[in-house]
Amino acid sequence: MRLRRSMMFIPGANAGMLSNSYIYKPDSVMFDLEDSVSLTEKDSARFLVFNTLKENLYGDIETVVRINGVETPFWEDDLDMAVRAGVQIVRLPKTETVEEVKELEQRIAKIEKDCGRTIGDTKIMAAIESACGVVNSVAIAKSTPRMVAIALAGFDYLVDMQTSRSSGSEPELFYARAAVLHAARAAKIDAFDVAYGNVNDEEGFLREVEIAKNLGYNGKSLIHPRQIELLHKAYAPAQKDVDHARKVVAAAEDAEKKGLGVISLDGKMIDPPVVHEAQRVLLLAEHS
Amino acid sequence: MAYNKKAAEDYAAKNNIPAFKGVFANSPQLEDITTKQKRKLKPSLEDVIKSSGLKNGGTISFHHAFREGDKVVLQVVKKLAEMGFKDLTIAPSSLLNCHDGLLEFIKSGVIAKIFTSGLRGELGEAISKGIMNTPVQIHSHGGRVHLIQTGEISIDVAFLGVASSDEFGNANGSHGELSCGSLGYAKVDAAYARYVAVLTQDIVEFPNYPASLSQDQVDAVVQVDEVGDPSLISVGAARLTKNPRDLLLARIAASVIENSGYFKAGFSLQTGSGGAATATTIFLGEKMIEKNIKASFALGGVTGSIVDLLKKGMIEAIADVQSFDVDAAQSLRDNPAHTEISANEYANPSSKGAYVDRIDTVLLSALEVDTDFNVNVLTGSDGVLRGASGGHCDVAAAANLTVIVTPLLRARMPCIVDCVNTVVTPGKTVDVVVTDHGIAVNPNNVDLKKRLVDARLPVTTIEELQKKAILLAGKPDPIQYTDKVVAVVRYRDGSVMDIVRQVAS
Amino acid sequence: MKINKRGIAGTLESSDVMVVINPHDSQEIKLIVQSKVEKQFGSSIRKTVKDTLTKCGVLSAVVDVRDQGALDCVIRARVEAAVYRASDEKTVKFGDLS
Amino acid sequence: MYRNSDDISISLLSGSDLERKKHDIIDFLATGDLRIDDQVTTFVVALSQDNERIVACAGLDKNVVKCVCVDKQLRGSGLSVRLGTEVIMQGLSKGYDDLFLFTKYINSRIFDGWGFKSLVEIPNVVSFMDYDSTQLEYYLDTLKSTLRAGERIGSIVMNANPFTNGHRYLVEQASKECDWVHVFLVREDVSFFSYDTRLTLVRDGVSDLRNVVVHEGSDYIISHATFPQYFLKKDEEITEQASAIDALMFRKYIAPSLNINIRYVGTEPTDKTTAMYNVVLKKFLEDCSYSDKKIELKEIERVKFQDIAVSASRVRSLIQENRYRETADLVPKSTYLYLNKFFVNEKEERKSCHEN
Repeated sequence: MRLRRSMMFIPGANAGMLSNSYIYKPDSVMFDLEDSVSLTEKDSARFLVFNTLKENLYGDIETVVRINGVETPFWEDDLDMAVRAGVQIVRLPKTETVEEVKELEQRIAKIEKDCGRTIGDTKIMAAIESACGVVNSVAIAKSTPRMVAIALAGFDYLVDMQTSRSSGSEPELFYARAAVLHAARAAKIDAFDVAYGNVNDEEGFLREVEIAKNLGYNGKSLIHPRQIELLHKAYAPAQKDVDHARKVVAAAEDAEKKGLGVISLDGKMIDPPVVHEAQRVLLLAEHS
Repeated sequence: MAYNKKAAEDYAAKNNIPAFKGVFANSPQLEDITTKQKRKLKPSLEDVIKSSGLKNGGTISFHHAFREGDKVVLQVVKKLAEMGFKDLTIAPSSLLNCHDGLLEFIKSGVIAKIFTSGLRGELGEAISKGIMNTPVQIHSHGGRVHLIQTGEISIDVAFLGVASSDEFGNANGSHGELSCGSLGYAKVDAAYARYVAVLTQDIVEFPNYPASLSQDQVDAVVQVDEVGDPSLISVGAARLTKNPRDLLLARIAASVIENSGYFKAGFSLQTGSGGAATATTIFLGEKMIEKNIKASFALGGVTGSIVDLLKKGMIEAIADVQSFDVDAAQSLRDNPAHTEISANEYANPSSKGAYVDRIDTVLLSALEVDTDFNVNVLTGSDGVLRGASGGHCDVAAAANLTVIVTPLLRARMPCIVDCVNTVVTPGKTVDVVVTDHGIAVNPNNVDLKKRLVDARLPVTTIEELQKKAILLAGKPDPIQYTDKVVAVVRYRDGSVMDIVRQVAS
Repeated sequence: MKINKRGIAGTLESSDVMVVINPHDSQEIKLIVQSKVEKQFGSSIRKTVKDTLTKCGVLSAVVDVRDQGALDCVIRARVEAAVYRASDEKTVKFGDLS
Repeated sequence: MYRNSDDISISLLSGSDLERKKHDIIDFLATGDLRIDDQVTTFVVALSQDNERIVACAGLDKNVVKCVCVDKQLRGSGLSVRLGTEVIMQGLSKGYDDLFLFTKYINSRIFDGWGFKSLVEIPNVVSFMDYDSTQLEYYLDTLKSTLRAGERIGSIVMNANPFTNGHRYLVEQASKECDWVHVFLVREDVSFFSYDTRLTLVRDGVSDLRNVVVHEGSDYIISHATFPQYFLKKDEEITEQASAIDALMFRKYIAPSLNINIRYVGTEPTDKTTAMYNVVLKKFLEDCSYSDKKIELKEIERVKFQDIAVSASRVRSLIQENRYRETADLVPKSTYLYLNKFFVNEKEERKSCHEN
């Protein structure tokens, strides 16, 4: 099991940020080759991200590279670089159809074969950024075993929906958040909520974190390091939940030791999903 | 018995006591009503210098409350050069980048020797390259007072820029348009210099209160075109920095203080200036409010973030030797709980009572820290003088908990090293080092380490941090020095802590 | 790889390095390095730049390096980018750079 | 979706984009006590994304960086190096080998951060800086290949716009007094006559003098024509500092490469600006506070025609007034032949035929 609460964006062309952002300890880091990189620096960003990945600066932090969209002339070079550098996850922006994912997957497999990586080693994360993407999200989420998470990206989606970001209850994202999360859960993969753009607005950020957390999102995309600790704190389980989870896990271990097929705690039977959830709570507690 | 003048004179002669020779015999200044009141007012800086009796080879002093906005040092030295002075010793409380212009006067022989807390900019570079024949003596803020009291620094003339003064020399830094706040360093010069000159843009009505520098200490007052630019004092506004690394360091530092065992009602603190220090103050303030823990007093160079906590009632009092920004200067002027203290009261180890002795927790920065916890705040990793001793070793020695905050690397330069280039603050007085890659606790502070580990803070060892730095940056080549000594680091008690050598070219 | 024109990559920002590669009229690498960490890492920087050029197969070039304390991986990235920009090579062979 | 954390974007302005923003740039420069320089063709501008306000700018006039200004609030924020990166990238990608800038002395530290180094400076007044000092070394190496042995090595820096009898006289005098004379032509191409034309006319005009070497212009020969005016208020200041920088560059770099020990100039009886230029030149060529070897400045009385000093400006105004024939008395034959070929139009030629 892997925690994916925080996925921090780092502009792929920024040498300083690439050199030291691991100190903020996000669960995942996303090196961006897309929106944050100007057209004239697409090539140099690739070299920076390549060498950063090769240097293994980020240690235990999960690495993601956001490539340019399949409609651009950049994505194949981006992908070639990322897979060869050993990135864990490739994030495909503006995913709308299963076909795009399939094309990406074939391409990855080819590069993996070429550079000697185990086929299937490179995972995929699809970013859903349009109405079409939201509607197809179930199929996208289930399209390949490489798919480990899907992420909702708000900005383009809201443009597509002919609306914009409101504050407060955010009705404009209501359907998309629910739909993308359902798609992820149905496919048994993780889901990331949208990034919050105003880095100076702690309150607004936390309000949104509450929404995502309560819905059941694994975490959020983040655009500034200072959001990481706030997010991790918000995701920290309550002590009573931790205490309960300990008991559940202990009971499960006990049952396994005794070779029992059924786990019980205080006389009640416990299903495997409950054990799984308890393990997740303990992991969260350990990392908050 | 009637008055018998003769008998009084006889008695005086016999007992070797002066006899009465008229009411103005020993105070001629009172004879004329104009000179009586205006006698200290000099028409120009040149007149001040002439009447001071300064000679070649003499010692002059300055304070640095205006920091990068200081206009006094260069103005005075330039005038002294014009008047043909040579071989002077200058003993400012510190020197900053704005004093690069002194270089010219070192080259021309006007300045032969320097006592200062800090050296930076082109001046620091030139001195590191060996431009001076006599090594610069680097002292701490407390140590400077000690050297003045022992007579090693014997000030002939103190040139003290102030925000306002009356014609009799009652002067302060907090009232007037050019407010620089506390005159904590100048107070010492006023008390010990043989001749004290006050420079001001603003001569106000007598009496000018508060009199940080008092009329009984001041020999001359002169109006000059400029003494300083207060807008250049600020070294970090009260608002929170946007630098994410400083924020990270500050969060850890605040947690370290919170869990150190000293964070309880009535504790005392000093946090200094700079992005990370200001942010730490803000985060610590949040914790103080959350847990309703009030501090008895805050000390030091004071910033707006400390003032803010005073206003919120979370700090009972501020003892201010130097005001780092406008907020601090205003608070000193307006808030009776905000007090001006002299450098002697602040940090002199041989004073009868220094505020640092009563400090629980202090947050300090570093250019380099080594695996023995020794701290360098004076020379860069290239061995060049680019920092200041300040109150660093003073507070570290006296405080119950000394926290050093530094990134592990500045760009490629490791800040946690095997051995610092220059020791300013000995490792024995340092308790914990906070970096963006983890916390190292001085092994002689076992309890603290346990408390921080229990609080689940990222505790590691100083050796691990040093290895990590090398792993990331590579191993730096050692700096090459010549045999020539360019500066001497004096510990707060006046002893020689370390020497700085000329950097080989 | 052949250096046919000027290639520039990098910035003057802290932790970065600016690399300018020009064609050279003789078969050698002429390397000029200026670094704010020259005294501590000058030789290491030169080695990294030269190794990277060798890996890229560059035998003749004038290389100007202005370093602001970049880590080795950044130096490699900037040299590689400048080399490709200075050559007529369109596709980057990341496999060869490993 | 990603926004840079400091919310400042940097863009390039030239042509009509620049025209549209010009007023904003002028207003912004005024906050830093600077004026716009009309020679600047490209501006790098940093805009705050909140309100599109200019927070920093820098201009490029060919290979000279001009009009650099950063909002006071943002100094020391790292914005300056972002601006510098963009300017240097621009300059170098346009093919220039070196970039230059003139700045008030107090601001020169900012450009240390851009990698610029001071070539010469007048402490507390002005600095002349460049980006890649190895280029100057190359140039001096080239100069050294024309090194001539001798006791008295003279030099003249001229604009020669165009080459007149006045220039000729000056070169002749120097040629008589010296073992060798090095003539440097100012490169700047804003003159009436193109650089190539001027060079040809100078070469032709001195070809008979055996001990004269004509050097092509370079970025390191500074003159009043190449000195920017945007950061100084008074005209006298501009002349004075242009002249000082000219003198110091010459004394520190050019002269030692060729063992030059005398520099010749024509006296200036009427034009105040030029007269002052010579005074300042003398001061800085001979000033003892600079460690570089002194250069003697020798003023030669200007040659006159009909009691008026011969000058290039007089020749130019005659041309502008269509009085080409009259230039014959003011310029050497080689120059006149050129003028005749290019300026004396057909109409006049026909007219003169009839008169014959």
